[in-house]
Amino acid sequence: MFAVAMFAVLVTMLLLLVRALVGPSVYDRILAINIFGTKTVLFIAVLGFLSGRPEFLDIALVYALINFIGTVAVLKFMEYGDLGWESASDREGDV
Amino acid sequence: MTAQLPALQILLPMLASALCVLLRSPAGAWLCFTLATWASFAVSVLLVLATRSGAILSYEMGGWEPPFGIELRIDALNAFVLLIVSGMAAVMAPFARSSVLAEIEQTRVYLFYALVLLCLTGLLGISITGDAFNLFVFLEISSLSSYAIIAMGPNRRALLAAFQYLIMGTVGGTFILIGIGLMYMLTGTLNMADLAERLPAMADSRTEKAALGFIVVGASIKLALFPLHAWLPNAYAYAPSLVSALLAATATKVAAYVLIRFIYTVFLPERAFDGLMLSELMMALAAIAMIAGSVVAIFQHNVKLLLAWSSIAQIGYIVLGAALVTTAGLAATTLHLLNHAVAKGCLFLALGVIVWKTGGARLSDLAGLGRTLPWVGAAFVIGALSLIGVPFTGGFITKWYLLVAVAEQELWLLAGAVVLSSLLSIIYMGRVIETLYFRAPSQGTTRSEPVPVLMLTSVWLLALLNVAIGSYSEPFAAIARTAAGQLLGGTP
Amino acid sequence: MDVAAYYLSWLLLSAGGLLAVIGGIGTFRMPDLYTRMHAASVTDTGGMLLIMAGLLVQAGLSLVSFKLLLIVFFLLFTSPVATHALARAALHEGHKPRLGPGAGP
Amino acid sequence: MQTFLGLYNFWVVIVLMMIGFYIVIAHDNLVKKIIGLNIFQTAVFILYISAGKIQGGTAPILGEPGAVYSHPLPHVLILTAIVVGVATTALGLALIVRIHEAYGSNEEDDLLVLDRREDSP
Amino acid sequence: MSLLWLPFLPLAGALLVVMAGRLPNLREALSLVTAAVLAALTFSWYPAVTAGETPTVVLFDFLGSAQLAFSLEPLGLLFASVASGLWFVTTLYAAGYMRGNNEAHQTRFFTCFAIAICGAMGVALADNLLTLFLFYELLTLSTYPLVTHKGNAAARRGGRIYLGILLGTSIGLLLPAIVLTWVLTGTMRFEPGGILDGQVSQGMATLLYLMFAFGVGKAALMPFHKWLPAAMVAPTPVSALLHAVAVVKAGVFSILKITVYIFGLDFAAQGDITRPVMWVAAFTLIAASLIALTRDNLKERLAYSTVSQLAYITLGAALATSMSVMGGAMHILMHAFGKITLFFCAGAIYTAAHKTLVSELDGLGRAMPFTFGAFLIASLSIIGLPPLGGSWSKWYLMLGALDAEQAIMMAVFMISSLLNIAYLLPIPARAFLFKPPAGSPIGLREAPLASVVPLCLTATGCFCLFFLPGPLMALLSPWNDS
Amino acid sequence: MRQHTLLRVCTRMLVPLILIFALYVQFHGDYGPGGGFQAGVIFAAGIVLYALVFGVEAARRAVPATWLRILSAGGVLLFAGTGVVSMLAGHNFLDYDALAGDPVAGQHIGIILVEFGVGMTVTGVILSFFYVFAGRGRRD
Amino acid sequence: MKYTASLFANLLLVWLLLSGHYTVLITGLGLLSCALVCWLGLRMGLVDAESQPLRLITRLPLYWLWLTREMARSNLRVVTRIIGGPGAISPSLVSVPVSEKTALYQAIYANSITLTPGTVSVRVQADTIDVHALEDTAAEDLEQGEMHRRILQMKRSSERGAG
Ligand code: NA
Ligand code: NA
Repeated sequence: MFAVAMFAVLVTMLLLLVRALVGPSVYDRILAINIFGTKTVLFIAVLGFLSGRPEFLDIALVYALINFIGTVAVLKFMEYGDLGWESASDREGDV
Repeated sequence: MTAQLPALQILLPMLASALCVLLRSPAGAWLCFTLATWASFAVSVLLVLATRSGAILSYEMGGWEPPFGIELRIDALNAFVLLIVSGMAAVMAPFARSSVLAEIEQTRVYLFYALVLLCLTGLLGISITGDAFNLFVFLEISSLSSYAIIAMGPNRRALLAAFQYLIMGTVGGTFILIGIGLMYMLTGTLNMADLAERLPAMADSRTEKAALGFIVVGASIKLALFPLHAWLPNAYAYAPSLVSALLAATATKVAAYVLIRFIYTVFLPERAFDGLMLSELMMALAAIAMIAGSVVAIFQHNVKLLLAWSSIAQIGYIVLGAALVTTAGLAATTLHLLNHAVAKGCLFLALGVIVWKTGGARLSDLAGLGRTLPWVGAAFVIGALSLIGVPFTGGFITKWYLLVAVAEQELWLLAGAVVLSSLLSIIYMGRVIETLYFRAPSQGTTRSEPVPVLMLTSVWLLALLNVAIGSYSEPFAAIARTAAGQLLGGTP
Repeated sequence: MDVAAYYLSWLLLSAGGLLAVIGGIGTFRMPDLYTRMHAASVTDTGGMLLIMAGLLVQAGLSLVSFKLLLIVFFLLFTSPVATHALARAALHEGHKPRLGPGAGP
Repeated sequence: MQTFLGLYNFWVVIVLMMIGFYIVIAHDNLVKKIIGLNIFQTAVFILYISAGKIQGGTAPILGEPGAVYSHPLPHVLILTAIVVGVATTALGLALIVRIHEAYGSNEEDDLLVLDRREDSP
Repeated sequence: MSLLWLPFLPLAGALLVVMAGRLPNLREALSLVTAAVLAALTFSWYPAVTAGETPTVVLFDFLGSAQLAFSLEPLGLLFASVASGLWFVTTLYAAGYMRGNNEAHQTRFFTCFAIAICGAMGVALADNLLTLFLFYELLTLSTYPLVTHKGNAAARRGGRIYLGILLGTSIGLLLPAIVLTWVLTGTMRFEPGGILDGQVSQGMATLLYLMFAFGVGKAALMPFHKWLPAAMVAPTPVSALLHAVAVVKAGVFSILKITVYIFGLDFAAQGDITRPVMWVAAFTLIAASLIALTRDNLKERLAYSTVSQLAYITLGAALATSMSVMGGAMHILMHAFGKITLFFCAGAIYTAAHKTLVSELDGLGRAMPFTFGAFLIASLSIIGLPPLGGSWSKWYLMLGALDAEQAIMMAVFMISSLLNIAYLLPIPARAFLFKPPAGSPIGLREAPLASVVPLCLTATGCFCLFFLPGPLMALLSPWNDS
Repeated sequence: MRQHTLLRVCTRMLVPLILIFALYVQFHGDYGPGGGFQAGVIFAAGIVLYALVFGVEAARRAVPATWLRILSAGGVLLFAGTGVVSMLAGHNFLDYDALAGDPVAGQHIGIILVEFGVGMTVTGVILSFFYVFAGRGRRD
Repeated sequence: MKYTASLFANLLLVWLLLSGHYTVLITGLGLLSCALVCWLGLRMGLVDAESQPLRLITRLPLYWLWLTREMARSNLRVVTRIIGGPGAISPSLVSVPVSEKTALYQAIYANSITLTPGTVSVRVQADTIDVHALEDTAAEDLEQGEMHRRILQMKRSSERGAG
């Protein structure tokens, strides 16, 4: 049962990996890697169940967290060229 | 408390490193550094006294499984390396005071000391641990902190040098990690004594050979054995003076220790040297290193670079003795660990004073300083004589033992290489000494203050140590013989 | 009950896996970045929710199910933000979407 | 199945190592060197993972009260090795940032040219 | 008194000199007192050694089972006596010379001088090869600052050649030879009868002998002789030290000692062990003499003369007979007195007339009769004419050649003596017989008393040695077959 | 990214949860895989997220760099100090039996202290690095 | 103070649910941890009505239920489009008006849009949200404002509860 789900997740991850390699734009790659990350979270969770070690859920959660922060950091870096930049009020009126 | 000495050996610098960060004031950090190195030197002296007659100390860290649950295991060789590392640091502590203030930005001094102490922690840890993986961890601790402290060098080239070192060092470390992993796959253990017991029973000798190969290559990179030496000259030349001296005196010694420990204690010499031509290969590389390093040194204009290249040649001596697989050879290598540390330390410290005075280490910066800084010049000469291997200096002692070891095996070509390398060292050191004494001082800006007494103290301690060992080496030689006997006797 | 739970979770996991794979395929079928986001979001919402629901059914009422819920909550919270941030950055950098019916390749 | 996995891992390790090493050697760009280094290290992590697989031994998480803290060994090794790798990468990147500040370039060739120019006058 | 005083008294003297650095008079006085005491101490061992005793002191284990140890045997006592006795005379001379020429760094000069004597005494008393090597190197290093004393480009170049050749040969050949001996025999001690006999093949022994002979660069066998003329840049007292008192004598003494106590005369005489060195020495003997003929610079001519005279001693060792060894040992003494006199004269000439070339000396003899008189006596001694000391040593050397049935070597000695005449005698001849060139300054006089007295003393010494061979023979009785 | 409404709102809600999760991992280290190291990473990650969205300056105001220094050094001191205490009690380094009369309780306290030390150090070091990195582009 | 207490309570709840070890030591550490995080949250300025929407929390489940149904529907729609191929899609970029200016509600709205496959919010402005839709129909659905209406309703009811 879990094996099917795991297999499906793995196939998805593989597809996303190919997309990440193919691109073509940087954003395609970031998108693919971000989704790849969330699939990894699923994978770890299912793997934990499969191997009877639900403690893996903690790891999954951590991974999800890191994945999110990583994506944000990359986007920020892409947009502003560094991570420390604070206020963009003069650049874009979002609110 | 004596039972706790092994743990204290690593803990002292580690705690001091943390304290440095907390104290933050340059003076406080220096004091912390000094006290920690002295204390850890005292500890290593006690350890040497405890192990020199052939006893082996074992210390199990309580309640922890590997890799944190480490066995610290000290025999004559370990204790000797510990003595070298902590002793060098202790001697250099007085020197550090002014040198670091002159070369490191005020606000980062505390960080610098903390990193140096961390590096020492790593080096001492490598030398004391009985666990292969733990050795890797300490290796990386020392490497990472040394990349950082090298990068703190005054010239921007320090950055690139540190980066190149980082790349090479990481590759080397990773090789060692692979080797350890392969051994673990074979035996399921990481304890070196256990490994030594279990490896011979393994049918899969190919994996074992691969593990040996990876570890030897990895350690050779860390050791800067020719032709894997490319990172060393710049790293030593552009680092802050204290770092050049300390690393030249200790880091390569510890890397050599790693090589010897794995070959002799873990893989056991009769198996390690069986089939791969390892011994012959090491001898050949050592011989090339001795000669090529010296030849390149002759053409250097930056004295730090010159000394760094000379280190590559000296590493050749160290490896040569280890490759002979005889008691005499190993004893020579063990002694040379000490003698090269003392000689190079002395030279780099003397140079450090000159850098402090003139701001540079090019030959032209040294012109005429033998007259204006007579004490520094004299110490430099003593260090140089030791490097050449003149009697009554430590260098002579090792050259003697090495030549005897090589001659016993009737390896005349290698003996020739040792002698030739010595002769070449006369040329490159002679150049520097001539510049020191017979060249008119350049018109560059120099500091007007007199050289701080603390700096001179360090320099002269090492200079006198050179002469002392050269005049009476028997206690150290006895330890070296014990260590060699233990390595060859198969007592893991 | 146990049998029911077993089949339910089997169904949920399979459906979730199917959705995930379809979403993955979608990232190849769709013509540009923005439309690929829609496809990817299938794996991130439907696929994720169904698989997690399948696991939840397995776990029953326990600490584990709470942790699973925490993960679901977290993913539902962050993945739209990340996707939005990505789209916003792409548009801001002048990455033009293809518009109009059948905007195929 | 296990030997197959083991073999597969072995080849992946070799290929990854080659690729990583090639990038380290062949590229002038310092960032790419760091990336190559990471690939190189990843190969080792895979090796360790397969080591764990071959051993099949993952120790129990919660042991007897007397031995509370017991790790599945290979995992801790991998984790430690990864930490070391991350630390190395972080330090490498920090160095690159500072090199860029000091030289205005990340290409090793440029840096060497700049150094040589400094030597010549 | 312990034997240890001999090598370490000069070291103590060096320390005293350093401490008295600010007070020149006290400094020189200390130097002289130390030298006198050392000479007296050395002579005081004469009765014991002549009686056949070999006093020995072991300092400590130096390298494993190898010891830092001293012992006094006849050859060593002879060399020690020469070195300590001439140190006194040279110090006397140097005090005048250094002040007269306003040389800089006088304290350094006297300090290094004392350390060099320590080295020489160590070599003389070495109980084993290792001890010999240690002090041999000490001697090299302590004389380097003396050679480069002037600090100018020429001195630097001279120093470079000096150190390069001496360190190069000792580390490159002597040390490996010692190591080889140690590995092959398990001992390094100087033993009567040698230690190699029965332990090594003749081929290996031949190689070893070559390594020792060339490794002792201070013996200046060609082609490792260049350092000696190069060191001529140094002040005259230094030249005296190099050529007469310590340095070159330490070299040939080492060869003698190694031949006698490491190889053993019986073993060395077998087969072709010493043959290659013999030929090299013979070649050096003739070639150096020929070169000396062509040199106009007085000190350079004397330097090549030294190279040639050293080859006498080396040849004596290589002939490996009792007679030749005795001749060689005696020549250490005879040549020392002769050559030191010649250099003192050269220094006196420089101090008084600022002349350095042979061709400039015409007619100077009348202004400086004592100096040139001494020069003549010393030249005759070196040539080997009775009634001067040099005749004894040459006589025994020739007997040795005869003993070894080496007629060619006999011829070499004779030819060389003729060449000696050709390059040495013209100097006093020009000074006394030629007319001074027109326009030369009037009122030239002898150099200061501190210079002239020592050279007269040593010249007298050359003379006395001829009439007092008895004690010498007694000392060298182990080799006195006749 | 202050003007990034979504990120801002999301982050404000998430950060406290991340931090408490980190502390949960920290103090449950002996019951599952993890402990100090992971906790340190997660804690740092929470603050990094805050810094990414609200700027490093804001993060520096909330968590000054001085704290990080104290955190990383204090962590080492705590880690090693715990070991030293056990040494002073006559046991081997890091032998927790010494820390309480009952060995099990001793081990428990020992592990918590040591893991907390590790967590502190990891947080401190990671954040220091982040501050240095993130602050650099703008300073020069 | 109200919000701090709320945050503390929330954190403690999370802790207790995660922990599973209810000893004095661990729970005590939990209390300390919650206090520490609250304090940090205050320093970071994270504790206010926006991050602790006390009333809203009670109304959310109902909205989530509706949203889940919407997600299911849109998932199916996108899946058919993926299977049907790119020929069947008609991407469009529309501006959806927002009458609510509070960041929190804008965020809920924008996130809801993104969570339903077929629509992605690409920009949030003062009174509009730019949306990229996979199909015209999805865009039209959105423009009809059902989602907006429900969010407003949720907000109003929570405000009533407050007042
Ligand atoms: Na190193
Ligand atoms: Na010679």
